[in-house]
Amino acid sequence: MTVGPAWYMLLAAGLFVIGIAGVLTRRNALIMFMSIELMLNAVNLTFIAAGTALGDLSGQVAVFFVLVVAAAEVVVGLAIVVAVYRRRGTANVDELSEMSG
Amino acid sequence: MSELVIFVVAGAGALAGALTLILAKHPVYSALGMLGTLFSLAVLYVSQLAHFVAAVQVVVYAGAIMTLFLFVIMLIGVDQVEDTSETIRGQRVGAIGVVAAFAILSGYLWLSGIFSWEVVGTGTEPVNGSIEATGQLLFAEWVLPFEVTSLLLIVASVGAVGLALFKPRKAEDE
Amino acid sequence: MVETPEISLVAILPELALTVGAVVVLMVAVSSRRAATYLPWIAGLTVAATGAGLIAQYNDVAANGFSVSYAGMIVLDNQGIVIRTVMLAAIAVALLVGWRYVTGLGTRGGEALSLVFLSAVGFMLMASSIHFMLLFLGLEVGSISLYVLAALGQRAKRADEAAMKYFLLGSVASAIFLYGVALLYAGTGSLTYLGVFEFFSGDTLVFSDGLLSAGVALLFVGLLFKIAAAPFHSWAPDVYQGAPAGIVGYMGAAAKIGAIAALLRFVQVPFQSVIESIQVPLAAVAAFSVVLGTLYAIVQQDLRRVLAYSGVSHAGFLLMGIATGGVAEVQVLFYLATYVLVLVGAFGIVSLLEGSGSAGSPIENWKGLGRRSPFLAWSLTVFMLGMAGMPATAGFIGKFGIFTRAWSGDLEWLVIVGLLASVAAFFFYLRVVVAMFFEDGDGKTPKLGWPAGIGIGLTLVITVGLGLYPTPLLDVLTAALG
Amino acid sequence: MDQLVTFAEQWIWLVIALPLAGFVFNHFLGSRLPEPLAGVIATLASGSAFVVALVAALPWIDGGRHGVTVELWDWMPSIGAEFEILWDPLSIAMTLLVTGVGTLIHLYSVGYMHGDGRFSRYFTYLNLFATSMLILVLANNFAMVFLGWEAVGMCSYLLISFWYTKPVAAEAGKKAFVVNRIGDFGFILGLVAVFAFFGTMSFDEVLVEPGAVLDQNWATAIGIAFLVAAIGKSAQIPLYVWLPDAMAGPTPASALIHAATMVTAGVYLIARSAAIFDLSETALMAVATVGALTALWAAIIAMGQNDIKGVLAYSTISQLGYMVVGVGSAAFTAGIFHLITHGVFKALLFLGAGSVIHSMGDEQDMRKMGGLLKKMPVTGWTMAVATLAIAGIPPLAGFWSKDEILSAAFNRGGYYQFIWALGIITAVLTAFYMTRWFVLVFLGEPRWDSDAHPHESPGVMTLPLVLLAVGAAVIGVINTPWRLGFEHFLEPSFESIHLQHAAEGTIAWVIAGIATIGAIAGVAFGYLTYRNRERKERFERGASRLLSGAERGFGVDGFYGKRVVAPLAATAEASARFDSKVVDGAVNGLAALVAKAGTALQPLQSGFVRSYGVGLVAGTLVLVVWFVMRGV
Repeated sequence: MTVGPAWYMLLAAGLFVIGIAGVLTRRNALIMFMSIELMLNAVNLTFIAAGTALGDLSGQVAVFFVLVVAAAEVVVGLAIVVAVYRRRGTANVDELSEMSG
Repeated sequence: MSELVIFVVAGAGALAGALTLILAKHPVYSALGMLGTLFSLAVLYVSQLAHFVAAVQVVVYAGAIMTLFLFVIMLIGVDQVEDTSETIRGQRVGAIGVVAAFAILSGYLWLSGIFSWEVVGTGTEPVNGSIEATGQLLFAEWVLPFEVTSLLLIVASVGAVGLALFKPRKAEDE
Repeated sequence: MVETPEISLVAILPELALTVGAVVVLMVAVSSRRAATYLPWIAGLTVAATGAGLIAQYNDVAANGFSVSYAGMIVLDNQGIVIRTVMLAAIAVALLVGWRYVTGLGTRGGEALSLVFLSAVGFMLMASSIHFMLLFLGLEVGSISLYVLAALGQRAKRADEAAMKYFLLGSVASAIFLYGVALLYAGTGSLTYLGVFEFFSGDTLVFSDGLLSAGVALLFVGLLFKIAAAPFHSWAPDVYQGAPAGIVGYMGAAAKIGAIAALLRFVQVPFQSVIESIQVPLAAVAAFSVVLGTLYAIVQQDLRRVLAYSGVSHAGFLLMGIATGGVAEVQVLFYLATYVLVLVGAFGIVSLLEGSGSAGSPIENWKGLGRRSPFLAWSLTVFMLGMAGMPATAGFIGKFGIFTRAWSGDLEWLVIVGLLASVAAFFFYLRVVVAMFFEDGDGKTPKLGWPAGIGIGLTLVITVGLGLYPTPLLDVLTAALG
Repeated sequence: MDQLVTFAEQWIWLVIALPLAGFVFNHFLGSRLPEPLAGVIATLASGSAFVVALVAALPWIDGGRHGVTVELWDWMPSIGAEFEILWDPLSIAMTLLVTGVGTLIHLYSVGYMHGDGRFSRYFTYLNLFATSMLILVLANNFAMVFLGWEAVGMCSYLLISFWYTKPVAAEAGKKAFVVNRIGDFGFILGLVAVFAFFGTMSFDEVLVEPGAVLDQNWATAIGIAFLVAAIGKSAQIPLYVWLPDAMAGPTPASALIHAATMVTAGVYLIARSAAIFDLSETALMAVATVGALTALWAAIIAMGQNDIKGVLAYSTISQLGYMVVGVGSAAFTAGIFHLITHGVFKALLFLGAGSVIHSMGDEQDMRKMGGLLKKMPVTGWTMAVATLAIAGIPPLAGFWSKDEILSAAFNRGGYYQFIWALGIITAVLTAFYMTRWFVLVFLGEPRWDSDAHPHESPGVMTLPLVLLAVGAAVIGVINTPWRLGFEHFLEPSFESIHLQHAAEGTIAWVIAGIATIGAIAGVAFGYLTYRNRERKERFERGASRLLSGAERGFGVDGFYGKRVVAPLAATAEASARFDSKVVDGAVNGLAALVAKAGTALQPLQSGFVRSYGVGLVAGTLVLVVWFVMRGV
């Protein structure tokens, strides 16, 4: 039995869904960030599987760019977490809920 | 056959890592779960002949980004164990609902055969994501996006410096 | 040997100018003690250089027609030029009215300024990109800059909350968008607009329908999030309320410009032949945004939240034009141009009243402003009327144009929904006007410096001028896009 | 004549520009001028506009001449909406009314607003109001009409809540605004539909032969949309609720709103788009029905009012109903004719009421008035003229125009004869309640508080009264059954339309006779009821009983007291209750409902970023499923 690209994509979808679940259920900002990273990785897997199946290298090159974006996002996100932590002494996003309505 | 074994093992590793990430009470365990997923994915990339990306995955992601995560976890206190009981009313139901719906949707698309895939792609030769081939593409066709990533890095560094080094002036607080 | 693709500097001239400006700002800010005195000049020069770049581009298009460069990554055409011009105008007005924000940040002012420029580069790239990955990169450059800008005013009480919310939701939306790109790539085998267009026009089915459809949906979700269309709007009110007043108008405007530009291109090129399938869902989102934005806005007690929710309904109106396909591009661009300027101008007034780093602006604070500062009160009144679509303001022309196009495009029901909402919308727009003129209060009396005065005056002139005499702009747009 | 036509073409823009200039001048400098000067300048601005309009109108007076268009600038050429003036008989009539009556109201206001802290601001609004209304009536395309339409709504809001520190005034202004927005919805909808069909907004193209483009159903749809607009602006059922409240503003402003501007806009809109209504019998019948019901309903409520301006407010609604009946019977000229005559005598009534209120020290309750004729003879006698005019007693103005409408409705036959019957009943009631109004205020014994010192108003206020009274007496002659001067004059504006004409010959006399008898009966009935009651009660129960209320006055002895007046009073009271509870409540409730919906949604925006995330993902899911189901 060969492993078709569809299997990879299903795995990717699973990882993406787990990432979403993490964002929605965890309140530690760091874990939420990691969940977002997980979503991006799921996308990467999709890109690579699709590129391989299509016989096209663009998919892999796209992943390279996603990596850069992920890195930049993490840097900024962690900077925000640190700023919040310094100010409020917590990284719990549920406590950042003064504005509503 | 070997591909199947690799897929099953690495895939299971990735899923296990991902579940650890979102279920662990301790952020450090989450980070380790994430790390497991990243490595498993790198293995899968290799099996898809995406060698360069796999290498970058290990170096940049597992190496740099996760280190940064761990660093911040250390910075804001490793001993913090999160209380995972839900406090927002309706949040758990909503979250589980949409996540389950998303999962069901993916499963439906897959089971209904929609995932079956015939390759009528642009190139039929198997791609080989060597450094040379990737670099060829990166600096020729993709040169503009490549330059744009430099902007991204400027933004990231400016942002990190601007935010993390900023001392709140007490007088203007509130 | 690397084969170099066609490199066309003129195609990225405005972006180049802004990037150089941003870098110079950063270098001056870190190296010179008297940076504060240089910054206005550098900013002015950068804006001027960008304008010059746009003129060069315009001449190039006039002489050679539209051109594609960087191996099919980017297109140089009039539509892109128009959108970049709108962006530049938004920057100019935002810097004029919000300059106090830059100076108020002290040594961080240079960073804020450079981030404004860099975010503009990102969103400008979205306008001219014809490649999904470049589009994504532009989106990220712009968005990440905005996250930082939102957080930079952390001295304000709620800026960190706003930034955190913006960042988390924005990143999720980016991931969703990116997943859409990946599925689209998997489905069509192409990452370029043209490739996708050809795929949909032909019937070379590479990949199954369902997942491709899902991908397209995810792609749209990412952009709909950026323009704050309901139900992807939830970040907007909190960010508009919490982020520093001096810059939040620009933040809202820039994200809308970039995403609307991309959506416009979507319906023009890659998804043009399947417009019938995506029209109804888009129209539904438009209707939802218009109604939800209005309902929420009516019950707000804070002007900044009112503006945020009105932004949701404006996103709906813009989508209404987009949902008609490529036929309403002139109207959409007119609406976009006038709306974003008014938004920036209105937030300029908010920041003058509340202080540029402030969070929130309760209606209470506006009471009696008509007596304390008639110019600002009248200006805000005009802006509010403009947003509400009062005749003799540009807002009316914009709304009317979109309505008629949508009506002709068989979206009559959407027009009726939009009309009902815009009728109800008058109340929340006038709420602050009533407070300013008809209620007594003794809040702060804002100090109006000349840069802010010029910025607000400029916006006023544009709002009323284009309301009374929109012909020139409409002509230019029609000629440019026709 | 040709020179005058050229004059009109060259200078007609001044009609809009002069009040606008007055507005700009007073806005920036008014508050620095000594008191009367701002008012004088505003009056001059309006008056000179009237003079220009009058001169420019001369070539058209004889009738039969087509309109001219004067383009001022390109506004939105792509949608056929230039800033262009149409100077044709219809707009001439409206312009003369707006500027003429408007000028007198300006003049009167100089006296009335004496001593008000925001004297100059008031005149700014007044001039702006006139400017907006002139833009509306002089427009040559729907977009420009809409510009004026919105601006008029805006100004009415400013004027009604002029004394915004009084909660009543602020509330009333807000309500006027709410209701007008509902009407605006109809207008924009019609606007968009017109544009979608014709590709232009210009009257030149839309109204010449709309039948070539519109089928009957779409003509009905557009007609109904414009009817909704008119219902909002011209205070018809069910959106009339803002008008009675609108008297919270300064009385001359009420006069301006009720007589010359604003409320006439809806009737004007229907008359102007006559060519579209002409295509659809259904739309016309809807218009006529709304008008007739409004006329009757408002007249019933007016009978129970005790506020001196309240009666007038409801009578305005009722009379507007007549105008709407007129245009709804395709008797567009008759409708406009009544609009003009009503503009004159209603302005007179409001200014007279203002004069009374002024001299009574801001007292508005009619139960505390009476016998004022002796104290203020000029006001009293001019009001007598106005009362008879609105009651429809020949040969005063109201008779001719009302008769014209009723006659045309009768002549149209079928369903319209039912409308006519409603109109006749309304006419009797009108005569009744207006007589009641007059008697309670001006006749009988004084019932004022001891500290009231009624006196005649200054000349600057009585002069407009006298001028308007003369107008109310004689303006009817411009259109009598023997000499249809006004109809002939207006005809070029309606030449492509099947105009409904009034009945002729014997039947005309019969109809006029019925109307006259009804009016006289109403006046006599009202006079007897209220005069007699007074005398009787005064002698039998003493003065204190008198002060306690006009509604109790219905308890008079005698046949008509028990069998007629008492049920009538009960009806009036019940109607007033229904009006304030149900109709008013529905309109307020609509606004409250929207707010409630907003409040109900607020918990969704809980402030927790994670629940926002759920919303985001859920929305994504819906969209994805939709796309997958439809297929891309």
